Amino acid sequence: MQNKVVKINEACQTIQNGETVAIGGLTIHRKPMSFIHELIRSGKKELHLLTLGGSIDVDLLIAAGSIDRIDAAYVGLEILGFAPNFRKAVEGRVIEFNEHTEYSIMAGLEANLIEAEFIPSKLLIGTDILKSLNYKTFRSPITDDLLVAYPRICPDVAIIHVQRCDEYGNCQINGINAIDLLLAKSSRRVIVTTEKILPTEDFMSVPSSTNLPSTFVDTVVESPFGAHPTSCFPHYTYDLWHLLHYMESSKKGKTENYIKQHITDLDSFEGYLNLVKDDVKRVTVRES
Amino acid sequence: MQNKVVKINEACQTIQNGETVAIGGLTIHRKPMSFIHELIRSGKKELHLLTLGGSIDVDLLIAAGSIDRIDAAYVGLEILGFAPNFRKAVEGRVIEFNEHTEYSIMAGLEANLIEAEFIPSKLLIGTDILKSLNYKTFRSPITDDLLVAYPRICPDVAIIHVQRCDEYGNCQINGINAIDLLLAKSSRRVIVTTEKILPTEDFMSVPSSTNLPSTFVDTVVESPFGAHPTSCFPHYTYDLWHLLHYMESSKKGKTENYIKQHITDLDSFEGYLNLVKDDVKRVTVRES
Amino acid sequence: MKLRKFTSDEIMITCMSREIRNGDIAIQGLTTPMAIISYYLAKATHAPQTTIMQLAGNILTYTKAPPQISLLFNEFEAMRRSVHIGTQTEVYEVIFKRLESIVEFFRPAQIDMFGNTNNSLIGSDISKLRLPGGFGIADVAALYPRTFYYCPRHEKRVFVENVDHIGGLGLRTKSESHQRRDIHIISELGVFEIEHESRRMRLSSIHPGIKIEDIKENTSFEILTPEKTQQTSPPTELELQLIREKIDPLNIRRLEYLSGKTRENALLNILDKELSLTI
Amino acid sequence: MKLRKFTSDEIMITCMSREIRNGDIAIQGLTTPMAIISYYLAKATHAPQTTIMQLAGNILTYTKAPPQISLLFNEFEAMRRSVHIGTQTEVYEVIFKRLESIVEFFRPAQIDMFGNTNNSLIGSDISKLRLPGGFGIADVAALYPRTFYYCPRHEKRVFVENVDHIGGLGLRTKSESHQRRDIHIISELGVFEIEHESRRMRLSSIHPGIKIEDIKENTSFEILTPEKTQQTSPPTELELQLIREKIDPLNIRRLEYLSGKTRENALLNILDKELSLTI
Repeated sequence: MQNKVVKINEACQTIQNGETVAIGGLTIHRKPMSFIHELIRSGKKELHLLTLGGSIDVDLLIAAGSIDRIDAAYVGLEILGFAPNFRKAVEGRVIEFNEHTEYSIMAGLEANLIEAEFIPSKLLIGTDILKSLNYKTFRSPITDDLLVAYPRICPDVAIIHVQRCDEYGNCQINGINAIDLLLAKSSRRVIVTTEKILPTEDFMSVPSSTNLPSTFVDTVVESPFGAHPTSCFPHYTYDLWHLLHYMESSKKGKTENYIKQHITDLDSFEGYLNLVKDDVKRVTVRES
Repeated sequence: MQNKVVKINEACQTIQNGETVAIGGLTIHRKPMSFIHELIRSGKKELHLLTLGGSIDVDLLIAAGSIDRIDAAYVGLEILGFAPNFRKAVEGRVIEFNEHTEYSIMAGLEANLIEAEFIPSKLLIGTDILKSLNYKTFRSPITDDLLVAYPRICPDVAIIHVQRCDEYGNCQINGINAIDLLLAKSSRRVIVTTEKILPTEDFMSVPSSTNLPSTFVDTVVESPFGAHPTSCFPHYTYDLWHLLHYMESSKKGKTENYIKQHITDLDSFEGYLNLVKDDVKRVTVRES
Repeated sequence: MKLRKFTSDEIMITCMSREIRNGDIAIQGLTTPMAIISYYLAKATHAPQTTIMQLAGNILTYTKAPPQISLLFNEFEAMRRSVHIGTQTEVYEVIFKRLESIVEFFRPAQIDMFGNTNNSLIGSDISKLRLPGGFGIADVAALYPRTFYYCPRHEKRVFVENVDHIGGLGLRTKSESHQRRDIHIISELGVFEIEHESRRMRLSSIHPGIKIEDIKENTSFEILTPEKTQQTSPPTELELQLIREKIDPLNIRRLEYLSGKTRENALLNILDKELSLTI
Repeated sequence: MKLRKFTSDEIMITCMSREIRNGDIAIQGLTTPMAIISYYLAKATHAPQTTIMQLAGNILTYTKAPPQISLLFNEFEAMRRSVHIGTQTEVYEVIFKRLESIVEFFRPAQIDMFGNTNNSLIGSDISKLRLPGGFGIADVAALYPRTFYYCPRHEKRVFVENVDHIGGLGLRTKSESHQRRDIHIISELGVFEIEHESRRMRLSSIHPGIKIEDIKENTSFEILTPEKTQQTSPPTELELQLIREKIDPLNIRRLEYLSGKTRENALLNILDKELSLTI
């Protein structure tokens, strides 16, 4: 096992414009926000984004002009409503949006895991979602039934925020897992941002809690509160106030201001945390 | 969640002659031996057995005449050598043996998990193992490459021995996992034998240790030392002495005696444990 | 119209709850407070053996007394009662294996007379309104032997003749595999199902205080009605008490009915209450 | 033949160890003590960043000092150092993702001049000897850019002209995908590889004290030999010390050479020693 710890800007430099970037977490849970900020700060362009359920992560990257294409099964802010920039950009055809379902994303990713060339299934036949995805259909060599060939999805890099890991990238993801293990296993490279880096010895008392092992991880970045304003159980819950504020200003067309003030005018995510320190404090759970 | 606890003979009665029975564990690790004894004691016939790696479990069922067919990637006693009755029965064509690899078993089982009609892959093309399995090949609708269609494998029932579970079948499998989660997910019914049944509350402090949730389990049977003479970490290690003794007597053609003495002449697995109590004591690890 | 002792969300939740059979596996998707309330209600009344999978199904929870739902600490509350932490792939593995036992309530943006649903795009080809997306609805709607939709707002723009984009499959085609499926719709006005023969939406029961005309006025197509309209049994005292006092005293369920500024204010109100109580 | 200061198993383990590159992921299969010793040896010498996956790869372990291997408590020892408990499917997921970094030593029952291997059946069609099976060898042998076999017994019945049943694929076919693979064989007599052009087994280095004739006499086919035969570098003092004193003081590795009653006695001897020490 190798020490894989680097600084966030070093990790971000490994990402090339045009690459397919998979984002972990789900909607407003455990999104790698510090890394999203860094992608914007470093001016990445033409990224293809893949995420099961996106929210402010996707919305910010769209507003910053970092994305060409999104593959997702959902982009919205859950109980809070629509993702304003996502909606505008898709309706205005500024970006390409491939609407997936959970299945079409998972099947494409899982194909890598079992060295399948594709996943042959009957799911989604007859839906307009499948029509839009434009996947091939064919006859089963076994039953002659009509099947969809769900092609492999193989992101260049996955970005996943975790609660804790060691310097080798043995990670303990807690709370809602979404498809983060699947993303890590099927992406060519994996960058993990983590609330805390702990000694490996700490992982050996409960090895069953290490759900993402170092064998799938390439890069580790320490980033406390790195998911704010999304949640990171058990450390802090999602900051619905901050998210509402973001949506309000975005609806008024002021996302540019938000990005300038919270990201590009600052040197680092620490600067952001300092700027919104009252927000962070409000959603932080005392010792958990 | 429902209470799923029954006695071992009740659980065994749910199995019909001729059904495909998947056996958990791996070689000499965590085999559901008390249930194997019960299958023999109750005189089951014409079972089709599926296991990733078998040892005394498979060998005993063959000697008792319970099996028609075996699908496995390995049958042997690891460092101890050949499985004597397995070898004799396969060489003498008394039973049908489909030699699999790890992949051909896992691909067939995983197809169920992602609602794939089969798994299309290039693996094993060119090997005699694939030839013997007689799986169909076809041309990929995407690349036109030659692919194998690994068909779904869907056992009627899986028997898995675990360290602990609650009355609903939330299980914590410890040590080597093999493909037990996969078996549970892909089999129509799942019978779990367990060292201990614990209150559900005990599982809530470390929910990440519950690796086989109740949603996949149908039946729970309490069976302390139920894996002897195979291992059950951290309670007892494999009883290599007992296994050597079994192999020696089997090589001399005396498996019948072993079965009579250890299984069919006794009322229950408790009787067996009493009979071999010194063996059990030798491999039991004090407080772990 | 006589005074109702219960609100629309309460009778809807009661109807949803009653669809759950003892021993079912209930899956909570994204942002569906009424669904999770109905699961807790069922578990506290007629279906104590219900298994509940929360937070997009990832977290398998265990509970004896019905817990109180939260807006701010949704994940924290689920984790407090978790017996197992799964993954999204595992949720699908449970679904594929246990199709007969799964209960899942989806909220469609549009539903049509055949039971097709849409959470993707609204409008004509030229100017489409982009919705967040259906997440997993389209995957499983056609697989479940029993598919459930709930519509807190029974409006013409929700109950449309033909959905603009097909996500969840209704019974539009004649294929036998679809025929065997039951599709149930619970709205603020009544309970409906897709009739197998005609493959059209039919009224099963109308909520107390609602008239057939209310349904007609708020539906873009003709809903089949039986000769004698059955009335939905109202919530019992116990059901109301459980919803109001035990499961959702903060009235989070009302958010499913509100929009715009009203909704935002209600939301902030709940958040402030929760914050003062919990952290 | 001059006196050797090391045994056959020790030079084999040393050769195996040296194939491991710093940062590789080493996978332990079933019943392969020499393989796990070589992984520990590599980690304690030139390749400290080696990742080790034990017990059919299920258990990811962490260790600084090289641990002592066990016969009776194999799983217990692995679990004591485990950082993560995987599953067999996950082992394959690691393999498929990290093909370039994987090291895994397989022990074939037969290997032929093209590098095909067999752990299934020995003999003619009429009377075949049934072996336990290859487990995963056939799955991955053709995938790895570097495939490794070790043969403690270099005998004619192991090194056969054509295997009786093809499990692990050698370079028999001309397909390009196979050509790019390196196949290495380490036996008690020397180190061999399958030459890419001829697709035939070739001697890479001969162990000290072994003559070309020893190899010829114990191989059923002609092994290609270079003009000038290279000698295998013997184990260093440090390597020998680590193997003998730290990693395998119970001499479990010798079991890979023994058979019949001798083997059973050696086995019981080790078991008794372990039992007296550990439980």
